Amino acid sequence: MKKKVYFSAAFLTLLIAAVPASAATLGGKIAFEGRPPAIEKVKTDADPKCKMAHPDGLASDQVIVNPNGTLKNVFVYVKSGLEGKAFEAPKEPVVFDQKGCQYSPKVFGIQVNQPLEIVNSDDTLHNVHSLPTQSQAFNLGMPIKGMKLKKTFTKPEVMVKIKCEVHPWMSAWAGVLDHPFFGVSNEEGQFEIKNLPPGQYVIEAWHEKYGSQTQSVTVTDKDAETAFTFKAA
Amino acid sequence: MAKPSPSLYSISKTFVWFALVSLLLLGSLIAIVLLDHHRDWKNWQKKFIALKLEKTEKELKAADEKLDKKKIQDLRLEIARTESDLKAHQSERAARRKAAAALEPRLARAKARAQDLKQFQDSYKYFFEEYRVLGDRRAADFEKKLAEIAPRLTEAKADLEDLEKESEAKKAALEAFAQKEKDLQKALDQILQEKTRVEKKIANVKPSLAKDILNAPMLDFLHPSLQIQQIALDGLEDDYHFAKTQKVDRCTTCHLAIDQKGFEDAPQPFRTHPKMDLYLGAASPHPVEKFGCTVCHSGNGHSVSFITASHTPHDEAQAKEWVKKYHWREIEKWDAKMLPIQHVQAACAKCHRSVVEVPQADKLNRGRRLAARYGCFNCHKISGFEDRWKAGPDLRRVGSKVDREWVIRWLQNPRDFRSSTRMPQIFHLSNTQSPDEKNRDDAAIEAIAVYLMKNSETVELSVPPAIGNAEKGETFVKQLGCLGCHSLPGIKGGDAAAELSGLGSKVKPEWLYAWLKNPRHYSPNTRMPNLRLSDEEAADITAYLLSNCNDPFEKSAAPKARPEAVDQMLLDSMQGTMRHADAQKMLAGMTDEEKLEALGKKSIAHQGCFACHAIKGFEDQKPIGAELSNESRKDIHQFDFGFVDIEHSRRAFIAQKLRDPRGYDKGKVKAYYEKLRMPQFHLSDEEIESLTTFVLSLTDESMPLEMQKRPDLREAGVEKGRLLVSKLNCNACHALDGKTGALRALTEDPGAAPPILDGEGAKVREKWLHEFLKNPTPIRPWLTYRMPTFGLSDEETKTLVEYFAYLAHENISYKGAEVPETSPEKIEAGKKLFGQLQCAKCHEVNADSAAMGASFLAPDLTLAKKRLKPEWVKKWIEDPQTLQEGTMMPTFFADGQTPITDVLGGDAKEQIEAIRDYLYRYEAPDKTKGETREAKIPIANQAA
Amino acid sequence: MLESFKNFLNSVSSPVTIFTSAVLVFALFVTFPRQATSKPAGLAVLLLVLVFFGIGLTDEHFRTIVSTPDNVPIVGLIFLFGYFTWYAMRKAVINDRRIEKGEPTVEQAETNEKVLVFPYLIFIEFVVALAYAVMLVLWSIFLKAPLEEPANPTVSPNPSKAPWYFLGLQEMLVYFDPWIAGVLLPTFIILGLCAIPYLDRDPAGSGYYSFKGRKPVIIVYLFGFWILWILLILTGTFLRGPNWNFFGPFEVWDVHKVVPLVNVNLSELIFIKWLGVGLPKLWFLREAPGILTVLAYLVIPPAILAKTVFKNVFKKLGAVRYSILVMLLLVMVALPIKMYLRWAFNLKYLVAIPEFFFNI
Amino acid sequence: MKMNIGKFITESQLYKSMFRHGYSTSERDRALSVMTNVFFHLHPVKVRKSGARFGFTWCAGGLSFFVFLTLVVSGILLMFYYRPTVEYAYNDIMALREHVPFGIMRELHRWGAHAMIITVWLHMFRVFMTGSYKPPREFNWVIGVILLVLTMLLSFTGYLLPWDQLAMWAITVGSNMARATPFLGHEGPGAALLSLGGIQLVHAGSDVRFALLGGRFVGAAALLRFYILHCVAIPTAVVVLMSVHFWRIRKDGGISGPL
Repeated sequence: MKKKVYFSAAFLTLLIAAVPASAATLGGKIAFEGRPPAIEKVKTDADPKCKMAHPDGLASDQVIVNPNGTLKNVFVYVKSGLEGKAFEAPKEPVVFDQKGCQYSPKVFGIQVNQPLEIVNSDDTLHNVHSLPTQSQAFNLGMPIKGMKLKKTFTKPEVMVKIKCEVHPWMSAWAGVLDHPFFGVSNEEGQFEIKNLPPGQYVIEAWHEKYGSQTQSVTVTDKDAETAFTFKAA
Repeated sequence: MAKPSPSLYSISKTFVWFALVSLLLLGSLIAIVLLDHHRDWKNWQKKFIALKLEKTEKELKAADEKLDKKKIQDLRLEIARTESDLKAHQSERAARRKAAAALEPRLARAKARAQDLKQFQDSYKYFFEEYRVLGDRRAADFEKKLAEIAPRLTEAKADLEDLEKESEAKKAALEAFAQKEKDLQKALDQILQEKTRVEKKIANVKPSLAKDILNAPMLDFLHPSLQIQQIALDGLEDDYHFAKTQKVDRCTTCHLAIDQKGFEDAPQPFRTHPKMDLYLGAASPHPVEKFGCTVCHSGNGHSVSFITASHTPHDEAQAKEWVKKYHWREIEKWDAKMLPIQHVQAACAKCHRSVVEVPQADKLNRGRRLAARYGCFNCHKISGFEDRWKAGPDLRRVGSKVDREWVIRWLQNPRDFRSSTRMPQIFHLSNTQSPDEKNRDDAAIEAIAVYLMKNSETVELSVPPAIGNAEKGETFVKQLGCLGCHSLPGIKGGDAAAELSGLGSKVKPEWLYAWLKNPRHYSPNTRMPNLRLSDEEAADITAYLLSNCNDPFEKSAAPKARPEAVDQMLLDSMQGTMRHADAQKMLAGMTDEEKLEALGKKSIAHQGCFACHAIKGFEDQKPIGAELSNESRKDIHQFDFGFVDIEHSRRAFIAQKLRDPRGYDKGKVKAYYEKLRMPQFHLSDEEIESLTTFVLSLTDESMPLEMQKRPDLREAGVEKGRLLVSKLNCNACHALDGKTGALRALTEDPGAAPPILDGEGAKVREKWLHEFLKNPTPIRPWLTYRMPTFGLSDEETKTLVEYFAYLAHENISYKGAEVPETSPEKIEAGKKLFGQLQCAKCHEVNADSAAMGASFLAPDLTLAKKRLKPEWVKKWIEDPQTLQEGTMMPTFFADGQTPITDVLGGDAKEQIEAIRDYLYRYEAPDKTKGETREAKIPIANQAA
Repeated sequence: MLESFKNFLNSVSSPVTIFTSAVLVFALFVTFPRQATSKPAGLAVLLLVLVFFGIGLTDEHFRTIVSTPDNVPIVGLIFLFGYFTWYAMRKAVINDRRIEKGEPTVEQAETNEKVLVFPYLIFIEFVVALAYAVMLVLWSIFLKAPLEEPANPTVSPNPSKAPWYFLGLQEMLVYFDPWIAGVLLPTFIILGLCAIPYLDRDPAGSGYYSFKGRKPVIIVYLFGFWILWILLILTGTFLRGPNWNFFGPFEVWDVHKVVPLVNVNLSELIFIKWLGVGLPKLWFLREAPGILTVLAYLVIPPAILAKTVFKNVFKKLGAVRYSILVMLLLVMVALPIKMYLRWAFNLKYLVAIPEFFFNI
Repeated sequence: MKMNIGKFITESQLYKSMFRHGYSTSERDRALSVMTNVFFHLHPVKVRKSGARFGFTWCAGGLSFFVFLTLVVSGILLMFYYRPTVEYAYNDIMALREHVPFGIMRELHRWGAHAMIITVWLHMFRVFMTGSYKPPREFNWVIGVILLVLTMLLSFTGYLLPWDQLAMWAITVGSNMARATPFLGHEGPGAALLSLGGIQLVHAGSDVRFALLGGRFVGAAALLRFYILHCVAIPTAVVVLMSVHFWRIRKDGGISGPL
């Protein structure tokens, strides 16, 4: 057992050695042009617990345009340029919560074989049904508040839909990748891809409603900025 | 001494001639040897060796790169050090070696002594036994000898053992010195193992002088490295017409890597066979040692040359390429030509008989489906396909449906009315283009219309109770499931049944209404099921469907039959059976209408309409098409290519026949009734290819029984069911047996789609299924699609029940609803779990849940006890995904763990059983009566 | 130009034209042996045949038939026998001239000289044998022996042909029933060949080439060999296609070719066409004219000939041998007679008694 | 030195026992060459000058014999590979075509057979044209005719052996004629007359064609019969008749010539 640890540590060292010491952060902004769509309210009547959590109705989280005119929940990742390199899956899980009858995060990235910790923080029956085409699908019923389950994806796939069969409005998207170079735009419309080794890359930005866009970028050992713009339909 | 004989010619000149012809002969003999030695396949093998070498060298490089160089270096140093150590102890080693050697003679002597004594003992034993039986007195002597020798032998053996032990000890002492070196060497070998293996492989493959010599002319009988490869197939035979010989395939002589992985990208002939898990692989259902090559690909397996192997190019371009590369030419005098790759699936049917669909043979299956769709089986007898249904509608009551004018317009060219129709064009084709023939066609068309109308029964039709609402009708059509089989203009649906276009220009509202209400009322054998429409629904749909008209068609001319054409045709047809004058007399006595009816009968018989349509008066007629049961082996000379300039091969003939069925009449002088009759189906190229594959699969070639895929009882039941399923078109709605339901694909919300039926046999009770199929009742009330009533016979229902059961590897039992035995505690626990897991959230259908959308509703659990099998319910609760991939039912017991630890000790298995047991006693609360769930569970009285 | 030439050849060729023109050529050859065996004439004929083959080989169909492996020997045979006939005749003509002049023939001039077999004969034999072996080996190298599909009793190739050396007999089947063409005629050929030394008893011309002194004998032999044997083989091989229909040398063998079969029997000709009455019911009445004709053919000409043209022959051979000779000759001539009757009157059988398989 | 070795060899007992005489141009040696050689001894020591000329004989007879020998040798080699059964015959021939070393023997044999027919015809043609059938050679001519027929039968029987369509149907066509043999063939004139108590004696199962084929059609029995006829019966007859033929040439005065 100890030996194994030793070896994998050595392997990791090797890996790190293989990646040039100089690595940059690729940051950027997701701009949104045009009129943001009207915010839809979803009916939560069927589940009293959900209705209780959102007495005024729940806003659809499909499109969220930030106050500063940027788009939230855009998944940005390195699409190509990393071929032939292998990256160890991190041990620490991505936490995927169900709170207030909504998934959180709505959009997230995860590495292949990285654990996904699914949490139910509501006192109602929730359900996490993943719909990947490459990996094994799972469909979990989570009736108890606070219960946690762990799952992984075994093959890269952008994007995997996750939905709830009990609450039709609930859906989330996971970008499954075999490398750690991805980010999701936040409330400021900012995203960040860290520790990107210098090289030529194709970067793709994906949004649930507005589709995807790609860009070629060259990364040196200095931090770089890039930007995507999505237009209202 | 006689006078010298005269000379005839100069001898020395003859020497020149002699020398010349001798040299020529020598030259030609050398030519023979060289030509004999030069074989195409050797060149291919050499090329393959080069390829393999290149590949293996890459492998070597990879193996070399993987090696831990440092470690090897260390080990080598260590070995050298040990060796020098050993040297230091030379004298001691020598002493020990000497000691060990000194023992050897003693050991040999002891061994010899023991062996000798044993010999004597055996001999004494024999004589003693022999003499004792014979009663010879010498028996006593030998008994004595035996007794004497026994202790001596024991002693000798003991001596030997002692000596052996001593010797082993000495040797071990000697070897102890070298042990360390040996261990090190072993370790080194271990590291180098992979590299050594690859190096050995290279040495095997690599050309060498020795190999060149062994491959040289006249020496290559010894042990040549280039050799013909062959697969002798024990079970398979070549049919030499009334004589059979074992099949031998030498294809692998050139296709050297056909069953080796790793040559997927190699150029031909070295490429690996695709789909190795299906073909050739040892674990595949068709291992190469058992099936070889030509049983599927056909061609000449004995051959080792490109041309005589009868390679067949798949298109013109490849043919040209081959001519260039290999001087390819078609061998005329060889019938079993290789199947061109696009039709290779035709061979599957040789063994996979009596199955509706051959697994993975998509093109062949598609060909078969198309053959059923276009009614090929109706006109052509094909053994194995006799039980197919008529492709066209019943015309015995057609007078109630359409009028004479419509039939005339329709027969002109059915595609003018509906471009997607399956009805082929019968008249006005390429071989009836002269004015006279056109007149005859028109006459035949009207005559058929007259015949059909005159010979039609009338059906009682009822008028819709109210004028329907077309808009509502459209919704119904979309929601009830009509689209599973029918398409409509602008609305994509299934294509198993007619596209519902132009009905306004075709049928009367009363007929359509009656038809929708009960199709069997009009046509007892129709495949159209009864959707149990209410009067209002039927009226609405009627209104909707009739709103679509085909104006150009309605306005188009309906040519009248010319009397002279009618007369001429009747005369022609009567000529075969009566004299001309009699025929004329008979004709003179007929009215025009009678003439038309008579001609109609003749025309229907001639064109064979009755094969696809039920027509009064033709109940026992034999269909007109040629039998195709052995079409793939029909003698090529029996195909009449006429003046059509195409390749003279079966596949070309069949494809051309399908493309232009009357085309082979081109340029021929034929009387009207002698002409080719196969109608024009207007097939696409892709359809033609599939159908050609299908026709090429028709053979009466008998394969050995053990090679054939012979269905057992269950598989036969499944096949029977598959045929019925394809007839009823269950797959139009349901996903089942590897097919996705067409309607499911059209439905956005999977919850609103017709259910998946995979595993249905394991899921539902046979008794329930039987009743349900006979008389469907809604299970999922939120679904708008309606399971129709097919009006199945008991036999058909049984076929389907067995089909589902066998498909799910279930046994058949028509027992009713058995309730699993259990204890009240367990039911109580189940009830608790039922609440905690919030099952009712989906499974209890009420207004609130319905509001969330259909996909979040689940079947009514009160039906479960009658419907479901208890074992299945357990498995289902445990892990729904494995039973039905993609189901919306989540698992609550992920990885076999329960989220609820305080019930039944947190044992998932027990909990699941408890829920199941509870379900079998569950009845939903009737909220209208103010019932609560708790009140509805009569635990006490049921558990007892 | 070439096409129209080929079409012309196709249109004029028919069994009758080919047979008749061959007979004419043959007549010319034996009437004017001196001219025919001159070198220019020989070269001209050779050139003509070569040109024909040269043109023919440009035609795909002709090429296919000629280059069918088993047909190649027949092509060789045309040249070989053509040459040797010419050569033998040439030698005969030279000898004839010498005899006319009163000189001994070439062979006679050397008749008393004897040479040693070793080396003179042996060497010739060896050189020729070696050359022959070379020829065989080259032939084997350049021409693959044919191998068609495995034998299949249920599918007969169209046309089905006998080996080429029997195709003369198969061609005769067009004109005679098998019992004559396949049994009677071959038997007569063999017997006739065996009988030659006993019928041709003239000691002149033994051991040397000559023509003049043996004219009738040689003409009969050459006629039988060239016209009734080789020509029929050539027709059967190259000009008979599917259903044994006749095809021109450059005509594609179409399986579907249909030619009218309107042959009639002599009895039908006489009773229906000429007399205008129905066929008699009894076979011997019906066939009486035919039987009488055949009998007359076999009896009357020998008698007349014995008195006229063959007077000397009759005297020399005696009655028995004379009858045999005439019988053989009559049977031989019966073939061309029947051929011409067929071509001229569409005559099928002179005697037709299908009840006994007895048709002539 | 070199000469000595030559001499040493030619004067050794071993050499002399085999060759007996020298190889010189002397009359005696040349005569001995023929007389002491069993093969050459077919010939007399001396022949008529005119008869020795190629232009006279065309060597057609000699070549017929030579090609016969070639056929015997190649035929024996082929017999090692060929099995006369319907299961194997075709495969064996295909093996000769595809992979058997020196499968060209089959070509040699087939073309040799065709060549033999042509040479034999040529031989007969030459003999006729030189009037060589005339006394005293009448009977040898008759033997020659028989040999010619046998040659064609040899070729005909061999034609079936590849057991392909060409073979089977050529033999079918050829043997069908036997059906019409008068009296002996079931479709021959007169066959109907041969009956005993109203029972047909000559029918498809008893006529001469049946005897030839061993069946009603060309099948396994025919293949075997033709094989044996081809490889044993007819060659034996040919060899016997050939011996007579050659012997009579000598006895009738050698190669013919003017009297």
